Amino acid sequence: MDYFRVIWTVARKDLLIEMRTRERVAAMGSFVVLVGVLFNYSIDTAIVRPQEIAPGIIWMTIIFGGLLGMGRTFHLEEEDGAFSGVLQTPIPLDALYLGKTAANLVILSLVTVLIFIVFSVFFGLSFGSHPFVLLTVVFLALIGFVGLSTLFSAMSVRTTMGESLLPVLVFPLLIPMVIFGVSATSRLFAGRPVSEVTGSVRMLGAFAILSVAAGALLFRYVVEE
Amino acid sequence: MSGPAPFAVRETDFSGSPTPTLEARGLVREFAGFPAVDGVDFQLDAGRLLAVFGPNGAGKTTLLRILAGGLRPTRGQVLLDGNTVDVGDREWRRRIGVVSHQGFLYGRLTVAENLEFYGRLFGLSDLAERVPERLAAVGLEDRSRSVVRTLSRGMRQRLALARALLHDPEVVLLDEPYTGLDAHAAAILRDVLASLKDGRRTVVLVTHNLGQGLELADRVAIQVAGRFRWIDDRDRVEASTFEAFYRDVVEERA
Amino acid sequence: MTKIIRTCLLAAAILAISSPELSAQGTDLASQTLGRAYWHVFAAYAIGWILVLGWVISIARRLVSVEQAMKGN
Amino acid sequence: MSQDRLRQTGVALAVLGTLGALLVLWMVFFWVPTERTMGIAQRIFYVHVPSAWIAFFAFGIVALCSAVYLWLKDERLDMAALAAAEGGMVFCTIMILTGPLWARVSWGTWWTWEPRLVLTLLLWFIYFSYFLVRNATENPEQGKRFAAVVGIIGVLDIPLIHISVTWMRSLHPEPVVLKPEGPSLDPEMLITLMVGLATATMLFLGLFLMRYTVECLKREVDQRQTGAQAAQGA
Repeated sequence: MDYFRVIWTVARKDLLIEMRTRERVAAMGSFVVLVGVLFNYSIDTAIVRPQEIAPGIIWMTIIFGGLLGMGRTFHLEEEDGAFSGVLQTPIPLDALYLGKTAANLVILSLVTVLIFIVFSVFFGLSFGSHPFVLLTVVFLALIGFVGLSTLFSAMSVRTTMGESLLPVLVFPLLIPMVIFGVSATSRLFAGRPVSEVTGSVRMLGAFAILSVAAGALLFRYVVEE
Repeated sequence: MSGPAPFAVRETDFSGSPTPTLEARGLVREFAGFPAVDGVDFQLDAGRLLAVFGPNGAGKTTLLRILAGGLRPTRGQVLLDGNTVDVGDREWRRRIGVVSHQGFLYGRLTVAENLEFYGRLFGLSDLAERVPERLAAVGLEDRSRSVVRTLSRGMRQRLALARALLHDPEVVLLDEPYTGLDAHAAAILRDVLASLKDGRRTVVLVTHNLGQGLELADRVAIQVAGRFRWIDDRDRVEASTFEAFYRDVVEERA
Repeated sequence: MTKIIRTCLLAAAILAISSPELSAQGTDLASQTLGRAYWHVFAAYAIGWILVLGWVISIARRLVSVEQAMKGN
Repeated sequence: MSQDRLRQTGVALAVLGTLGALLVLWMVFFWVPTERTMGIAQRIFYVHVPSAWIAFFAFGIVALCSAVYLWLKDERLDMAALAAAEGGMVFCTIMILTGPLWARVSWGTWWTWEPRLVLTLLLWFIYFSYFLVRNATENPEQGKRFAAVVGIIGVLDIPLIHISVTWMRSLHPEPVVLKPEGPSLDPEMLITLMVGLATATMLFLGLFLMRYTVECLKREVDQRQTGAQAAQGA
């Protein structure tokens, strides 16, 4: 019980700070809208139908925009050494990791909702007839993504290279999320039956569990000095 | 306003135990093969204050971080009541408080939110009473809703002090606590330190400021190049000649 | 070092091209791709040798410098 | 085993491996018959596949040593992981460079999204980030831990990556892809492949041991130097 209270305390603190500053949501949100605008001019709608390539673009926007915000996860901890203070408290480090991951998941979910709104408004996409399946697909993929990027942003903030390291570390590991996420969303967009995406959902679930479990297990080796 | 702070200690611990409370045995910490702390031994009885003096780069902060359980020693061990403590020992963290020149505060949260956050991480249940009480003790009771960023440096230091002592630690570790304090904050710190000397709290104070450290210390150590060059009881030291002696030790003339 | 490598490469190339395989082949495959195919095979093995050799050299250099440092002390 | 023994074993294995590599060269160019459908380019197979095997084998060592290193905090495990990662990177590079050479001839294109090709490319990048984080910290101990974390996460994610790229391909079948290791592998081809695999393994293990002993010596020198510095400073 105590364990979950720690997770909640950490997540709440992060969300409170984000609500006060809106730094990360603002950066990611404007990124998303502007990508929508640039995307419109980067394809010739006379040749390519947006509906056909939208799943790919949406997932790339989630990844790039998401990484933009996730990379800042530990910056708000570094001023005045607050993170050292947190490390001096008697909390389990995996709970600390899970708390920060949860806060990131909430923030990234908001941004993802915005992405879907932007793309449906700009390009008149239809999201198919299985909104809950789509939600599951996106949510599982986000859990996996946030799990990995929270761990690696804790790492990159402690290196001399900083955030520029993050894509090199995270992108190769994101292949399962991209492949199964894109495949499932394009099938759902195209109105295919749900049975065609259950395999993808299962793989995304495995990816999510793997990322978060590995992150919780290894986080302490990243923050330990 | 700044009377003795009401920092209570749990009564069950340290019932006049004859064993040394805090002990370091052959502590060594190397960074990239270079020893920052190089074989430190000491014993500190419960309720006593050890002041560690030393020039910059003597490894004082590293020593303190090892004692605080934030850094794993390359060799040697830290013992509390005769039991070895390890990095990640959560019971150990519950019993220590660290005051550093950094405040460990979130600039975007309010004064009260900071204390409440840390209080929850320490698993304290009486935060509704405890937080205002502690804020009053450091003279910040009317600033509890201010965002920390808007506070002056002195106020932030006082808040940092309240944060470090929020959970009534039995072992208090202070790393250059006087750095950058204004006169008011320094006075409060002195009062708080004096109130910590209630005979049941063990304190290690690391500083290069001889006067302030010597005032309160029971034991005095001088650390040079990672090692304790000298350690003795405070009453064996003459305050008036200590500065000259310190310089002799640092420059290896003693 | 580069001279030796170059000589080796040349020798291997001549051997490869004059190999009887080349003339025996050509019935199954369009003959115009054969020369290029051999060139590709040759390049592949050259890459393998050069990279491994590079690793060997780098290990050897580090070994030498470490041993010098040990003697120096 | 003492360090000297390790080194001798390393040198012996490396020499054996070199002889083996010469043998493979001879077999490939003069002995093994040409594969019927893919022609001469198929001979790249005998360097490509052993490299692939070593690349993955080495990564296994990296991950195993990394995990135990985080657990036991023994420096030697980290040095072993580093040595294996270096070798793995070399063979992974060989594999990535020879793959397209083969693809160009038999499939008519330098790069295809053949799953194993993609998997290796990603493996290469995981190796790459292993070295990147290792050298990007001010505290080397931290760099070692970071690298270990990368190694472990990599080995956990590789099966998933493998499944996804393979699955992806089953969606978009390649036009001409013919598996090199089809059922009709001649005994000569099999022998050549086996010799190639054995050679690569010996070469890798030998060089790995040598690299490891160099790292041990290096650490000794570092320790001695800092010891001397500390003595001077005191």
